[in-house]
Amino acid sequence: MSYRVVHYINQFFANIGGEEMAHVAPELREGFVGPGLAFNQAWKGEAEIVATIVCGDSHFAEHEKEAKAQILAWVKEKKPDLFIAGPAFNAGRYGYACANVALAVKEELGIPVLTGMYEENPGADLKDKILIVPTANSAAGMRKAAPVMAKLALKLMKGEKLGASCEDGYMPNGVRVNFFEKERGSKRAVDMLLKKLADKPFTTEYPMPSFDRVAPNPAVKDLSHATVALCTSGGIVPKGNPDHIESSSASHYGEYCIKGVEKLTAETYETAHGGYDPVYANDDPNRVLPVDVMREFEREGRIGKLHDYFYTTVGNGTSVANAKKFAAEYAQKLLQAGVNAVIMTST
Amino acid sequence: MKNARDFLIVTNNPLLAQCMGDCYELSFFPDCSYREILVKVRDLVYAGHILYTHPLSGSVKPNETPYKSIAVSKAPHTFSAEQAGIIAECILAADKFPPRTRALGEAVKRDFQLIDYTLLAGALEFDAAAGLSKIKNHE
Amino acid sequence: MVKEIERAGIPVVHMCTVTPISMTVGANRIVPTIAIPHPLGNPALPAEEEYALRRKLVSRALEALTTEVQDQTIFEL
Amino acid sequence: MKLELGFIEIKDIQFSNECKVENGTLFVDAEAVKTFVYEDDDVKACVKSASFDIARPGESVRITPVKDVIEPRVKVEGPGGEFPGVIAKVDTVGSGRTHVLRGMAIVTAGKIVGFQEGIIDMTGPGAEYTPFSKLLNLVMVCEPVEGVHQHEYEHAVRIAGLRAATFVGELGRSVTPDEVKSFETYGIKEGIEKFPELPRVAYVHMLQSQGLLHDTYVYGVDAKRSLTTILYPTETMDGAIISGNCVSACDKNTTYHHQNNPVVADLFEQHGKTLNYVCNIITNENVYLADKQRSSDWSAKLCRLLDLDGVIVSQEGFGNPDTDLIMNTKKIEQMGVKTTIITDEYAGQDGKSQSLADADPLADAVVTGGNANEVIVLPPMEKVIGTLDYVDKIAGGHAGSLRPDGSIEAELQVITGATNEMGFNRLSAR
Repeated sequence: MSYRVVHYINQFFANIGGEEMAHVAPELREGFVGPGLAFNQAWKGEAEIVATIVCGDSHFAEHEKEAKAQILAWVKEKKPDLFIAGPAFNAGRYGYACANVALAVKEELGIPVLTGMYEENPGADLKDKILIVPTANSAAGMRKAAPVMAKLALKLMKGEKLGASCEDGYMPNGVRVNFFEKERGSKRAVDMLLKKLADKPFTTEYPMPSFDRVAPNPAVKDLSHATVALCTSGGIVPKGNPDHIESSSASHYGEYCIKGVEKLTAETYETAHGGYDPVYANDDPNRVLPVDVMREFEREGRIGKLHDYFYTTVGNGTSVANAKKFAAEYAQKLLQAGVNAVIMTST
Repeated sequence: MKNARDFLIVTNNPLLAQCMGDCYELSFFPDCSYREILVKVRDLVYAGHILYTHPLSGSVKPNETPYKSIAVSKAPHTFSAEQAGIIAECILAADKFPPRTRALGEAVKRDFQLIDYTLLAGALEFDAAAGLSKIKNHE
Repeated sequence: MVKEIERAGIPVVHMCTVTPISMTVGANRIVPTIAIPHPLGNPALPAEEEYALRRKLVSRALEALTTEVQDQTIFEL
Repeated sequence: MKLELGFIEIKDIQFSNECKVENGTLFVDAEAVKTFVYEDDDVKACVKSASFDIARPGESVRITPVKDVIEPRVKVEGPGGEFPGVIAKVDTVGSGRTHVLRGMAIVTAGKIVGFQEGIIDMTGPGAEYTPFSKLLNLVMVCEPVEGVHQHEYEHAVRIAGLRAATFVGELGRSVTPDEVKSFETYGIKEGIEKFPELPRVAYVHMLQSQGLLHDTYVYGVDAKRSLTTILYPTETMDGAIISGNCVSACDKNTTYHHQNNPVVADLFEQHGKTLNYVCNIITNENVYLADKQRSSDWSAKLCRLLDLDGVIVSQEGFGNPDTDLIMNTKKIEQMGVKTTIITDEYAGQDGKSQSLADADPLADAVVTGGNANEVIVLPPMEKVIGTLDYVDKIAGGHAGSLRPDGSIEAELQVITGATNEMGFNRLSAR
């Protein structure tokens, strides 16, 4: 008995037509269609596409909810061992559809899923949630992509343990998996250094996390007794920028008292930010730092109090390290001042 | 130079408390867990105390040893975001190790206490052996 | 920056136009806003309507602050 | 400085009533080794017993808890002797000729503290992860004299292992090596004149130096008491650095790792071809934060002073050494010197956690020795050298990790050398 697979493709790969036919609604066909042949051939009878779902890219984008529901119903009915989508190469909406349909199948039906696309395809944003095989940026890459996807698909259907991303050919998904390299580590290090010295491309084995995560704090229980502070990376400062916060490469942050200030006006405040058109913020600084609305909420008792100080930085020029440092510093001030919650606005 | 007068040792290690207690100022929390000591130190760093020793001293894993001792400054100075980052990363690193509920024998506990104590003593240039002989004489 | 505030133990909501950036910087409560040069306003609207829009956005931010979240959450208007 | 290594291939070890190396077989009289080991006063005072056993590749044997692994060698020409400043006098090593008994090691095992670490399996899945399963191991299991302080005992066992290695190494003195290789680096000016076109590369070798059971010695000096300094690579190859580290079995550098430092070997492989191997910079991993700052400042300063183009940085141990690694890397990069670093990962059993306790975007070229938290099941072995008493307490072993059938479910952490941060192994992760 061979494994059962349902395949998802768009109107183009189903030979219905290009952009002009992208509006077609989802349709279920028996057996394989178009690129499905390549998978069937690679599986050599071990697995087989039992049905193909075709959907226009625009249709999916515009009617995502309905399309997804229809597709899920079909997949459920077919009881496949695997759901495979694409590959979508560099087609943005197709990639988006492949990734999102696959995610829905995985989460709602608990069926293993796999898709493939070019690394810069927006659909690849979901690579931490579903397995995505990187492909070339055009359909010419099918010949290379099909065997990789087919092999990985079989592994998933057989329930075998996943190898490292570079072994099994999927995009790194944030899960570190051990494997044995061909060369020992020191040799790899020497080779990598030589490439780096020669300004040739090299691939780090462990990309540094560009950011870490902090778990969310519990919600504010009683806003009507809470002190809420405003902070912004939109560079709002008192008119004339008294602390000379630079519009780029900011080396410090601003701390300004707004006690008794009902709203920010063009006469009293402006933006020091150099990274966006300042006209709108200068005309009405509340568009970046909503002091006016907060005062109203304060009067209404929706919040206990608007904190007497706001903190400001310019988003674009501040280095990540500095931004982190500034925020860590003023977070302490906020904490000591008994602030219960913060609204941070960014441009 | 290391200024011993400025050291405040935050610890849950009874052996360290015995050996170093009369030479340094201690915040001794015998009932705190490893992680709770890290959190206490984090709060001190937030309050501006200087972190003198690395919170993940030793390569004994956070879910192996129950003991942790860290030296900070007695008095708060200015808040350092860099140090806040170090202690925050340490708590994250410690949280990676699943907690193990197991009873440690007295001898093993004593060994963990000794390791923690000697690591900190070494960092503060305190004569670890002298500290030990002190309690030995006492016994 | 939001992360440092969160780290200090204060719940924070990030009001930001480009939500993927907000996700990347590690914000947990996110309210999408109008446009980069005027996140909390729309100069095309009459003043009163613009104010009402801002009120709605900030109100949503307050709701986000009073909502328990487990993971990064976007609070659409 | 030029060093010749003469490799004598050891193909078997046999207990015998005489001691010699003949046709690739080491014949050894355990009593004679023991007598030599016990000629040291500290060993006499602290080590109650030392017993010997042999573990061969492929045998159903588990060695645990492992303290150190040492390659037997003997200095046959030139200044100095084995383990200068510890066993031999403190003369500078790294030149002349040294004979190496290749393919074997002395392994010291036995309890040091109650949570002692380190497993070497000679066969099965665990054997794939430790380089020492491929060696013929002469294992010395030690027991402490009652009441001896752990730090005194650790010192005594360290010395006992080095003495045993010295004794066995001596047996290779007059044996004709199967292979002779020479290694040479040059003075600064000499090197530039010789290889004017080649990038100048050094090795920043981080040494574990946190304290009891976490120490490394250079010419007998405790590394935590030393400022960052420079060695000829051949000094490292010639026994100048020894391990006093018993913690974090998977990523501690044993004395064998230092003697056979893979970064040194692979840089020599390219020396004069694609790069000019200038020197080793040794720096420590202290607990005191100001020490970390000073040591990493000095690493960066020396890189600049030596006009280097690139360095490889290797690490040892878990946790706060990540901070040293990142400080070194960041500061060296900021000096305009390119870096590649070798580390390992603690990404959690599910591989989803952040791997290092510190990070910086300047560390953009990383080689990893794998995720030490990955869980492995080690099947039972027919014979255990040492004791399983401590297995459920060693790093990564979780409660109940020793199963009734003698198999062990644990993290890779428990295996000696599994995720070595000098890049000794092929194990990696993505």
